[in-house]
Amino acid sequence: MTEFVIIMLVKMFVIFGAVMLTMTYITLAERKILGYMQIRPGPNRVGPWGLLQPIADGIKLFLKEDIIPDNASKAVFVIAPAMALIPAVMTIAVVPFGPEVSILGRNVTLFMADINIGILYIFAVSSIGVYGIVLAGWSSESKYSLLGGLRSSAQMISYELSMGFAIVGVIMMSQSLSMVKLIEAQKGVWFIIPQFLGFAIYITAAIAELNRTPFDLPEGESELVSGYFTEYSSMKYAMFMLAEYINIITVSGIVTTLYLGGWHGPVLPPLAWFVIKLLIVVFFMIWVRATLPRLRYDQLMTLGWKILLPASIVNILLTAVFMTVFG
Amino acid sequence: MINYAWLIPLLPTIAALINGLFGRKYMRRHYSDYIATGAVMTSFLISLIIFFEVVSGSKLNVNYWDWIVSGDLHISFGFLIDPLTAIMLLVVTGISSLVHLYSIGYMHDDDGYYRFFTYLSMFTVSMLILIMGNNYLLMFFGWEGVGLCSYLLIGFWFEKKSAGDAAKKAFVTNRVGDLGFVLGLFLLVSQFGTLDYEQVFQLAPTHLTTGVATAITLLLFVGATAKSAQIPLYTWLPDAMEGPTPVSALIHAATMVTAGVYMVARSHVIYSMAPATMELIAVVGAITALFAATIAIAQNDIKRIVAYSTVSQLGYMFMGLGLGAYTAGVYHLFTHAFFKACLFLGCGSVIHALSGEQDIRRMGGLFPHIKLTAITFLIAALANAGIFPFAGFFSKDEILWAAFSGGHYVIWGIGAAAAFCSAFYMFRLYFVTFTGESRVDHHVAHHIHESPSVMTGPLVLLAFLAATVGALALPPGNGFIHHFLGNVFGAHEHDVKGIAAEFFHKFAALATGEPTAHGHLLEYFMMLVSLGIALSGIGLAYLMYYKKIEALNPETLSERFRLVHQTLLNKYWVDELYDFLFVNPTKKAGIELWEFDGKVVDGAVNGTSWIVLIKAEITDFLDKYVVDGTVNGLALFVDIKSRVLRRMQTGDAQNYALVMLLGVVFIMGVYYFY
Amino acid sequence: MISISKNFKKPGLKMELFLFYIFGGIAIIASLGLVAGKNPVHSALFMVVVFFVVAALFVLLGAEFLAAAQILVYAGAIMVLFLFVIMLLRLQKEELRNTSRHAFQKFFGIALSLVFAFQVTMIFRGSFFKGARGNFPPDAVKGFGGNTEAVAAVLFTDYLFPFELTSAILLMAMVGAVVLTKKELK
Amino acid sequence: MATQEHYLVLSAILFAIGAIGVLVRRNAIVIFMCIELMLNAVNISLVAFSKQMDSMDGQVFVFFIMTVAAAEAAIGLAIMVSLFRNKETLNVDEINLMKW
Repeated sequence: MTEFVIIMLVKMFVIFGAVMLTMTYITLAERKILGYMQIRPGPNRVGPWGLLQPIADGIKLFLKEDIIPDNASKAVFVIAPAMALIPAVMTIAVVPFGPEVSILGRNVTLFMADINIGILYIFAVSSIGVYGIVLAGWSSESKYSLLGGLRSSAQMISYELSMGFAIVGVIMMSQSLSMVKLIEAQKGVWFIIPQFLGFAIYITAAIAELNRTPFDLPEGESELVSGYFTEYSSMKYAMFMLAEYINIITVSGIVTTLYLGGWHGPVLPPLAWFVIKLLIVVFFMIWVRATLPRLRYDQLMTLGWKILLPASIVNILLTAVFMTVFG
Repeated sequence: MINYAWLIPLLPTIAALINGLFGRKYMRRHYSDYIATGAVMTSFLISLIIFFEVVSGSKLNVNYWDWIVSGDLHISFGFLIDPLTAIMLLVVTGISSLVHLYSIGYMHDDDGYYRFFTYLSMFTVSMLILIMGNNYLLMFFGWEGVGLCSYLLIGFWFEKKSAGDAAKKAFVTNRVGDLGFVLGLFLLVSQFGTLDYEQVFQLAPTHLTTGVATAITLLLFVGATAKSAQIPLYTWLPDAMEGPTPVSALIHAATMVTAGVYMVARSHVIYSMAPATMELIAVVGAITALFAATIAIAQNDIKRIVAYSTVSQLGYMFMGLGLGAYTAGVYHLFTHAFFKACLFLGCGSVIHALSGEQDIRRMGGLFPHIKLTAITFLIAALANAGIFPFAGFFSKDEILWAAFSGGHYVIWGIGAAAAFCSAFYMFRLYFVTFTGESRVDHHVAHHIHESPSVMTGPLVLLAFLAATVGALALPPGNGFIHHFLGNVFGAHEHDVKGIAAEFFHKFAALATGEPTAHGHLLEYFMMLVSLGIALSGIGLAYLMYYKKIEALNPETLSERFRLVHQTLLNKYWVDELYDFLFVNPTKKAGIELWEFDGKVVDGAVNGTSWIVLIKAEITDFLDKYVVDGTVNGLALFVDIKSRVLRRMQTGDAQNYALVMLLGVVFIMGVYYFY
Repeated sequence: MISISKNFKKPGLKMELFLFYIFGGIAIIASLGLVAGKNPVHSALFMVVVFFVVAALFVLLGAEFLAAAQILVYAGAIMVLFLFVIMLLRLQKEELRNTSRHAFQKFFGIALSLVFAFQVTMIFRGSFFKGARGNFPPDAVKGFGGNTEAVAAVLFTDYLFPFELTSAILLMAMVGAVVLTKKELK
Repeated sequence: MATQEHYLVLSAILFAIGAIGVLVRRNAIVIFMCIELMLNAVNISLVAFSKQMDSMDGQVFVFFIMTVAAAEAAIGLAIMVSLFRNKETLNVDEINLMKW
């Protein structure tokens, strides 16, 4: 019992620490990659190649004045960033970074928990993420924030549907809701091949859920300033940023698990494979941000309801048909 | 392929749906014929393949779904394909394809083009269901379907009053027959609890008494007399010639009218158990054959002659069935379908050539103008007359032989007389129409033209078949057709053959003094006899209408035998008789009822109303002061009370919810303490 | 928390009771907050807390699937919808006009509800419900592969028709909502 | 160990609190939320019964209740939106049309 608790605590710290570190450097990576894609150097003043930039940013945000608007609904205003961050972190608990390995003579699983309804858990938790944004938007008592919050909640509700339906195909093929079983089911062929449509839908919807370009209307600078976190500053602002980048990692981890075969791969150890795949997905998202322009709001809704949702239903039907015919 | 039999009715159904739903608005004029004809022809090809499969021994009896389930009665939608159905399939889809094809030319300029093809396809579907169904209710379904479609098609030119009347006549007459058919079906259900052919026929020998079998068969036969135009319900068929000619060829020669024959043949198991009915069928058939043939002699409308000829030939078929010679009857149906369709289509071609003229007195000398039509017509006429080696000869002869060998000399005699008449009227028609000098109206005369090849093609094909399908019955009594249909009728026909054989032995022993002599000898002899009869009929017609021998001048003959001629010309006044017996009494009864209604009933009603009026005055008084007083008093009470109680209606939903909760608490309290 | 991997021991029985009191207490406090809160948004937030706690109780009762569904449906969808509408309509604190009817309503509402709760408690006390056991003792559920599979086994067999009906209900609700909120097109 | 009764009593309490809300509050949306609370209370007791009886039926019922609640929320909120458009308020005192 004690041993178990210790192992869990260690794992918790290791994974949390690793995720935080990765996240900070993803911010740097994003700025660098965007820079190179736009033919400019990106941050390069703090440390060699700007490597210390994220730390400098952190310090800056930490030391800034924390402003709470007068009219704001204070309690909610304070809770909101936390409510954005918590689900993001919670989801990591079920992301399987690697199979069971032996460390110091003990068998340790490289994930926090293999819940037998892992996918449902992810859904449940990620559906809460919207609260932080909605509440932030509402409690700021600012029209930009409110509009941003409204837009964001509408957008997230819309895209959650197609995201959920897209995964149904994977669930059907793996016959399980557990993340580990899901990865085991991909031993032969990664689901990205039979479930390509589902993959495309999932990653599109996931980017929309993350409010990233080209779906970053809730924080569309040219119209809504910063959207729902216009009024936020200092660490509260930082928490939104944290939430966003942790979410990127989480989503990448889930994509890796659901579609890219998780830790499967030749030669390299499983953990390495998982991290490589995860980073590739992260790179893909940054790449998308550098490439695609922002959608108009009606286009966003059209894409969500009239294209992705029907497509995901078609995906389910096709999967069912293929499984009946070939399975 | 036989497992895909459901395609056969499905394709025309689809065609009918497409044409019916979209034909008018959405399709270019001549798409409807491609669709309909294509569908039916495909069905024909499938039927042909299935026919050969059936020849090689396949059989299909399959239930697709439960159609009607009511208590213990289960009726499925299913198809049965055996040799009888297979041969009917060939006839129906084959003739239907040719008629579709022919109609492309014949109906070319008609406004209801798409409508016509819709009806034709619908008819084909109904007929296919009639013959393919594996139970009586499906047969009845098809039976009613063809009835409806024939009504629609006879009345196709409904703007013409005579066409509408003819359609109604056909419809009403058929309803009379349907009543019998339905009653027969009820009787079947009550006896067997099922309408499935296989079960019925399996149970029949053990479960039916002769009396019930007779009742069932008679009731079913009533249906057949109407559908197949037998005495006494034949009068609708000649009138039905108001419809377009292809319709006559399809419905009134080849398919629908043979439904009755098919029905009797299909039910032969039950019929064989009811000798009285069989006797009646044979007699009715024979009388119809002669009766219609004599009428045909005196008619002048080209289509009516052929129509009466049809009635007569149908009489032959029933004669055959009634004698137990099912194979012969069905075989005659088969051959008749070809030559009669050919005749009708030929008539259509003639009418087409003469821009709508139908009276043979205004024809004549048409041979040079429309050679192809004339030749095909001649071949079909020879077949109808029963001349060797054309198809009609074999089938008709087989029926006559069945009558003769069965010892039914009177029936044979009637049949032979009818055969003579057939030959005579056919060739009267031929000679008057195609030979001699032209009596054609001069407006029409200069644009007499042969029909387009889309019309003559079917004619040629049908004429060819009319000339050759007789070969199926060679050698007599032992040909392909006998073996083929023998699979179906086998056991039941044996009885008849047994009698025939017995009779023959006696006869042969008498005639030759040699008891072992073979039956065929006599049969060949009888063939010669009937051939002679037919030839003499042709000869008479030849002398009267081609050579125009003075002694046999039709005019003077009709003058001399005025009564006979008038009788025949007026079709024995049967229509008038029916008018007198049924139609007029009904009308008269209607008028009398109306008068009765006016005087007695209305008087009673008015008297009653007067009484009511007085009573009402009294009631009014009571009402005003006693009843109203009470009511108003009550209302006042309620009004006062409600002024108090309406305070409870706050309009506040929460208040209501509170009361609801109060109720819940109360009930739970009661529940808990007791 | 949710049937964690194999080397995790089943929480002790005491532990469950402890957790029950914690969650139950939070549920009662949050629902009181929901009823008493003056600001609809605060009420909504308390509602969310209640939903979470109820989900936790479901887990304690071994209904993991329902716990996930509870969060997914109630917290993730329904309450977001509520918040969305509250924000959309800019609802603020409700103005209270203390009329006599309100006082009446308030007094009897609270009193009756408390009586009701008391009654239910009294009825539930003791071994009141001892019917026949069903087909899903814990072992059988484990045999199915877990709670989700067990629910599915019942839902897609015995309750298939109602299950299909719910899709119709949802569709109707969707259409109805669109029709109700759509502005008249001119 | 938390027994059946614990859950049932909790359920009763939550239900009563929800009922109080329905009866006392004036804001239609809050009333609506209280109704959801009552549904949840019932759900708890259903799941508790389900466990007690070793049966899945209770959980299936809860599943259906959730579906219906979702439908109900969609319709109810739609009604409120259109109500608000017409009356500019969601105070039930001002929506008392159901009287004489």
